[in-house]
Amino acid sequence: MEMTRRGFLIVTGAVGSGVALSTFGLDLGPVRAYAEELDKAKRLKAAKQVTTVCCYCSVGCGLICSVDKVTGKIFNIEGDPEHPINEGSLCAKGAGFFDLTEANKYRLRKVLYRAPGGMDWEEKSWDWAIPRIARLVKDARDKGFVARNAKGELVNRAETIAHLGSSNVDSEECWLMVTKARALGMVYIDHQARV
Amino acid sequence: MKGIELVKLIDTSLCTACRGCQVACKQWNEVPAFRTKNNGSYQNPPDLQWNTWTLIRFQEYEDAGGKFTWLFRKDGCMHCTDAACVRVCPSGALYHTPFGTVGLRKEKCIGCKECVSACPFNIPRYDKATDKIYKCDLCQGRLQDNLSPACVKSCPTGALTIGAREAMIKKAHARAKALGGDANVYGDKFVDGTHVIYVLKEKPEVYDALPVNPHVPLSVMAWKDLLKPLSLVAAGGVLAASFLHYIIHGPKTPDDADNQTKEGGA
Amino acid sequence: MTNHYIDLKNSDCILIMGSNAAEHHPIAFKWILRAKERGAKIIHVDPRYTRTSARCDYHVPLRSGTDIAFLGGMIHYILTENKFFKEYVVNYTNASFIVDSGFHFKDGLFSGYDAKKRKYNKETWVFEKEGSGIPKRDMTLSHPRTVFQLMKRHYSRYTPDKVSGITGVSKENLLKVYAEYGATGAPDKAGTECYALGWTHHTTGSQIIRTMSMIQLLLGNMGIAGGGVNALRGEPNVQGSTDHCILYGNLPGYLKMPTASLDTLEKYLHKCTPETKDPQSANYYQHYPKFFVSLLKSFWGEKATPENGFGYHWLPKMDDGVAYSLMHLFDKMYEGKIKGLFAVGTDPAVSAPNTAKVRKALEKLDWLVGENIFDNETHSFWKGPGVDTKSVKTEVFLLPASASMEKEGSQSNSGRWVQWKYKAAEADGDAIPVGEITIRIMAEIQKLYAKEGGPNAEAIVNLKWDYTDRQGRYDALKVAKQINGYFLKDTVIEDKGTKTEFKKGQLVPTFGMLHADGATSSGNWIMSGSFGANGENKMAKRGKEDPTGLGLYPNWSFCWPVNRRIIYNRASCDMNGKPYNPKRKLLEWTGDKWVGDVPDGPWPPQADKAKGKYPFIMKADGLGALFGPGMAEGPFPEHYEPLEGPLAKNPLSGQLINPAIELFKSDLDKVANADARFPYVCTTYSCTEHWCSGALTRWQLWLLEMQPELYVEIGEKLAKEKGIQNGERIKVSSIRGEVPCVAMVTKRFQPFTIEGKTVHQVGLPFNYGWLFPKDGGDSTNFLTPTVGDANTFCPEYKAFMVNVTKL
Amino acid sequence: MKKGLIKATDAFERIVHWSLAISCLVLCITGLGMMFHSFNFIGDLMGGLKSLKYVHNFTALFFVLALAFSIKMWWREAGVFSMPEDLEWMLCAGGYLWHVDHPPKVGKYNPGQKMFFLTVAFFGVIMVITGFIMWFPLSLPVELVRWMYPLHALGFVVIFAFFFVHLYLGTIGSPGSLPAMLHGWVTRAWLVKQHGKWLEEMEEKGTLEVYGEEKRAAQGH
Repeated sequence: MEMTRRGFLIVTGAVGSGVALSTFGLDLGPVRAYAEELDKAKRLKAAKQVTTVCCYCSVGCGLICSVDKVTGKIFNIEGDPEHPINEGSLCAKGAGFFDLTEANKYRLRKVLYRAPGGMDWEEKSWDWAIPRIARLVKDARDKGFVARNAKGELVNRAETIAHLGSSNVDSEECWLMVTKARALGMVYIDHQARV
Repeated sequence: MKGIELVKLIDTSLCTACRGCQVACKQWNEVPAFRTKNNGSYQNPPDLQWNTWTLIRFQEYEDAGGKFTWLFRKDGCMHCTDAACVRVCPSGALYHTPFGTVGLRKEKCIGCKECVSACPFNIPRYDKATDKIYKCDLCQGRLQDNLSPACVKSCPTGALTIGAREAMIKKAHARAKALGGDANVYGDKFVDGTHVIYVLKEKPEVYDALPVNPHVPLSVMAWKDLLKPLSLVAAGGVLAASFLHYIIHGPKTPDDADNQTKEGGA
Repeated sequence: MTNHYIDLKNSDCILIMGSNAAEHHPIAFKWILRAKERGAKIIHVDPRYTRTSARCDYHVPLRSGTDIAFLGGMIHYILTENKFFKEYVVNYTNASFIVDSGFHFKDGLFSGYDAKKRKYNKETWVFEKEGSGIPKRDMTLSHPRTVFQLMKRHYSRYTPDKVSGITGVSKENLLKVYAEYGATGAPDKAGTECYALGWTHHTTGSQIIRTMSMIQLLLGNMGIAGGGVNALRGEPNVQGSTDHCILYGNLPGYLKMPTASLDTLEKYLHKCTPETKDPQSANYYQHYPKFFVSLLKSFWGEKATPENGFGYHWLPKMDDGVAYSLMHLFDKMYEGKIKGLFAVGTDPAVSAPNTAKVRKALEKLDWLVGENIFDNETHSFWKGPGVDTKSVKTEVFLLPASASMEKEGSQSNSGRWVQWKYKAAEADGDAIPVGEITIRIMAEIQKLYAKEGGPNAEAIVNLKWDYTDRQGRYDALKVAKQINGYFLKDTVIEDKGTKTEFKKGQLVPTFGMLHADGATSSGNWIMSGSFGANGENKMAKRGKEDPTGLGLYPNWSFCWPVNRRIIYNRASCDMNGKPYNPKRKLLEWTGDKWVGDVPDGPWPPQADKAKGKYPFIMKADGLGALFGPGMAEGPFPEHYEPLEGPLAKNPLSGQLINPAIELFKSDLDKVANADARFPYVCTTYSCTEHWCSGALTRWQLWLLEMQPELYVEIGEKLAKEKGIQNGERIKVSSIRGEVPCVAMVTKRFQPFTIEGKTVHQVGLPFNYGWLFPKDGGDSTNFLTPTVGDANTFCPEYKAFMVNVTKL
Repeated sequence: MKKGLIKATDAFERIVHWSLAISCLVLCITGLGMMFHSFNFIGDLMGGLKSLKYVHNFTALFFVLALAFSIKMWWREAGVFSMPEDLEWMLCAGGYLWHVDHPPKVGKYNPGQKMFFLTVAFFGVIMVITGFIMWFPLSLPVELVRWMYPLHALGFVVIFAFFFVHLYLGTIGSPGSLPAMLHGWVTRAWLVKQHGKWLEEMEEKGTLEVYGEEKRAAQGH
């Protein structure tokens, strides 16, 4: 869903004073000419606004990503003033949310592979990596598969492979991961709920 | 002045030093970070810098009675009504906006650094690479588009609020009264009132880097109020005097050659 | 959280203990401050004065790891000073139940302890029953074997003097907190507690939380607006990932992972489905088979049939009595038994305890598949400090993932609000959502097994795995609907005489409509109802109505269970369904229905002996459990010292440490209790500016600028003793390892007086790792021991012993 | 050049003078551009106020050189008053303000010029010091830096005012003066009127150079 609200007005500050900022009026005055600083606010209004939820602590604050309609890129992220919990506000991490987008130069962009004994990463393609991983998973699983335990009870466990994470992916992804792990017979399954 | 005069109120009794404002400011204004060191304090960067327009100051304070508190103060431009920086700015880069705040037209700044020394709150910071000064402009661009400043927008606890000046000053005093003790309002009484005011929990002198009695420096007054007009008066006066001299007294022409010879030979 | 974030504003007294809310949940703290503005008292109990303490009414320092002593003292105070809410305690808790005569507690141990196994036989931890099978009760609470009297006796040992000696909290402070919090026992007062990792990261973590739950039951603070016991959880979707149970011992929806002895579906369901003879107990878990069979149907679809036990045998089974947690996982990996690891959005090379052991263990892997948005110390372990890269034979994949705003999906917050978020932009480069990576890998594995076969190949080949859209991309909505569940055949549901017809393929609108015969599927029963039968995505709701005025926002997102915003809410009303506190009316029985929040079941209140039900519907007995036999170390929480502490003897009993914890025995699992070489109590924590291991935040320069490197907070007195200057680089060491860091000398750590002796405590954040920034310091978990809570295996990061030395 | 003109200045002297004059003028103009918003337009002529700042700052370097040479060169002649004639001259204001039949004869530089020189030298140095501190203020105490601005302005007020006096007297206020700094040759009449004593000295020492004549060395009356 994209939200287009006329100027997602922020009144956090004005509540106490009884003066809504919306009453500022658009008296632009002589300073209007100094466009440099104004550009971003204007771009914001022209942007596609997409709601999201913060990915740090579990308060679940709402954020709005402003997406340039031409480039399709996010150029600003700030708190969602409609959100009942954070009411537009954000802590330091949330306020820096934008730095998680592709604007961050450290983001991973390629499939990386490190061969046994290798000294560094090599770039690979998905089409190379996925079959390779599947093969390794199958070999490791089948080799150490425990169909029956010491008591002879049917346990169908893959004890040689394990899964960790994650509490910072979406619920649907969690469900897919846990379903995959259990179908493969994994029991060593855990994530950050404990740490 | 057109528009509504605004005041940003910083209620230190509500600040949790989460530093959302510090990052929101950088995010909106797209200023980079520096690689810092830990110097034994949470306060980082250690001071305002050209790329840090607002900074939470952390201060461990024990009063005379031994009661400990951790003080947090958001530092940044106070947006004075009688702003020394605007007075001294040669290029008009620093200016009073219709909101009563002190705006900064970066493209006009010539990097003369006059404001740096003039500011009674030690706010503007100079960047060598761009040869310009930087400071908070209270998100002028946002204000004009009916958005609250990035710091105010981000503040979780309501420690930062913005609104019409009179109402905010009233609110500040009511808050200080409600808090009791040493709580006080800082900012409404000097430099003709600032457009950022504090509700301080402790007396102003307790806080690091906060002037107790800030004022436009005497040097700025001497320079802008006295010498600036004086220079015109003096130059004009001299020109006028020269003109009068010429028409009244006439130029001091040499005597003609005969005279001179005569006199010289005398 | 039993309640939710906004609800904090409704409280009259907020005890923040085991949490640093202002620093780690700044927006939650907003609501705490709203309560404070309204006049609520905010109390912070924490070893260290933090940004939270700065905004509280008062800060009470206590020694790390002594929370049960502190809270046990509060129970003692509440019972002896008669501060408890008697009507509530008598009617809504098991205080009146009579415990088996074989039950006892002696010198730190409950009846049934097996020292060899470090486990209890719980057969005496039961209630006496009437002939009808209903537990015997003494409503006067005077029978010496009532839960109430046993509890009173148990906590009579927790006198202020004793507690003060253990915790280091002055008697004056203790009584101040007890009095303040105890005052919320009045019917119209609400007290709440906020905890976080400060409670879970102990060998006694679960019992600390249980102690608080007991206090809340005693004070009638459970199930009310502004009350409850609230975990401020630390990760964006830790609620969702826990609900979906990426946990060894559970299946999605907290269903129990089968063990080897339960060799048939019937046995399993019989074991897991609780029974009650009390007609007034709703015993909601009687529906367990519906949830479980629907889960199996969601896994294996058409292939799960009544004939094959819906694929029950395809599920792996745990060995009885064996745990497979993070710590066990690394223990086994260190032994060389685990060969392949998926590490998705996680950085155990920094975040798991006993880092030296974890990093050594990783070197023994054949392969490691990492999925993340940034590289981290786990993915790059093979080039870490001290690693002989060439000799590490591990094949490592690091798969680039989309960040949270680059994909559609839901996240659940601590208040159980499941919020839908939208995709704002495509991820850059080859990055794709983790869901898509998972789908592609599993699809490839399915192909391999279809072709080559293998052990238990049916489990894999038969798995329903069609969660992509027409372009072959991950389709979050499709998965979400699978989680919610479908009617698999045309079904008619009868409710109060009205019949509703559902067609095959329609979404199940609530878990009450799930079936145990394979007629429905649901990937996670608690999420059943996140969609309407018509396909409406309730998680995406953005309604701002607030009919109760309590900030429940019932039309904002979906909240499990069945959009109930405050659980156990029937306990906010008296036996006749009238709210105890008319000013904060959460729920009210109007004679024919409940009005307010979504009630814990539609039944009339308890006073209606025919149709009425007790409020705690998820409990077999329907009542709040002051006596909790489910816990590993005893039905009443007892103070034990941390695995590593400053004391050689527990001041309360002869049992020094938690008798039920598992002790790891590898060569790298060393312990130094009351050891002069490591004289200082240490704790670890996060900071506002970083998140968890720092694996995301250290790459963000705005955040890194504010907290650039590892530091240790040291009290002024200790620093002076050691000649340490503020800002100086020093070393913190435990018996397991050491970390260099910057000394932050502060007034915010004060020494404790423990059993008459001065004990210093220090603390470090756990947000740093060697990979980035290069000079920012490494994991503080080099210091921490591999040991965890007896029930949950949460590691003990919050209390262990160290030394600090100048470099 | 007319025969009979007397050489008042040499080329070096004139170069230094004009270097100082031009740099001072540029500094004043660019300074004005920064001092008054209404003069900001001066910056436009230079491609913006920032360029103007650079012109000001780098012209200052030129000014420093010129000032140093000036002081070195003129210190002896214009930096020291010679009594009593200078005092007498001052008492009658050199005949500039009211009619004086015979203003006292003074040397190469009259006391007015000496005062001008001393002022320029003194305030010039002040301008240099304050200016450099203003240019590189960041490591100095702010209280010190603050006072540099009014001092700089004060220097400007004085120099600027004197500049006009000098301009007037060097041109229409005292016809015949200008050539001294243009090509260096002045009339005897002007010299007699303005710097009689110097003329006498030169004649006595025989250093007088007259256009078209041989030096009349050591020739007395």
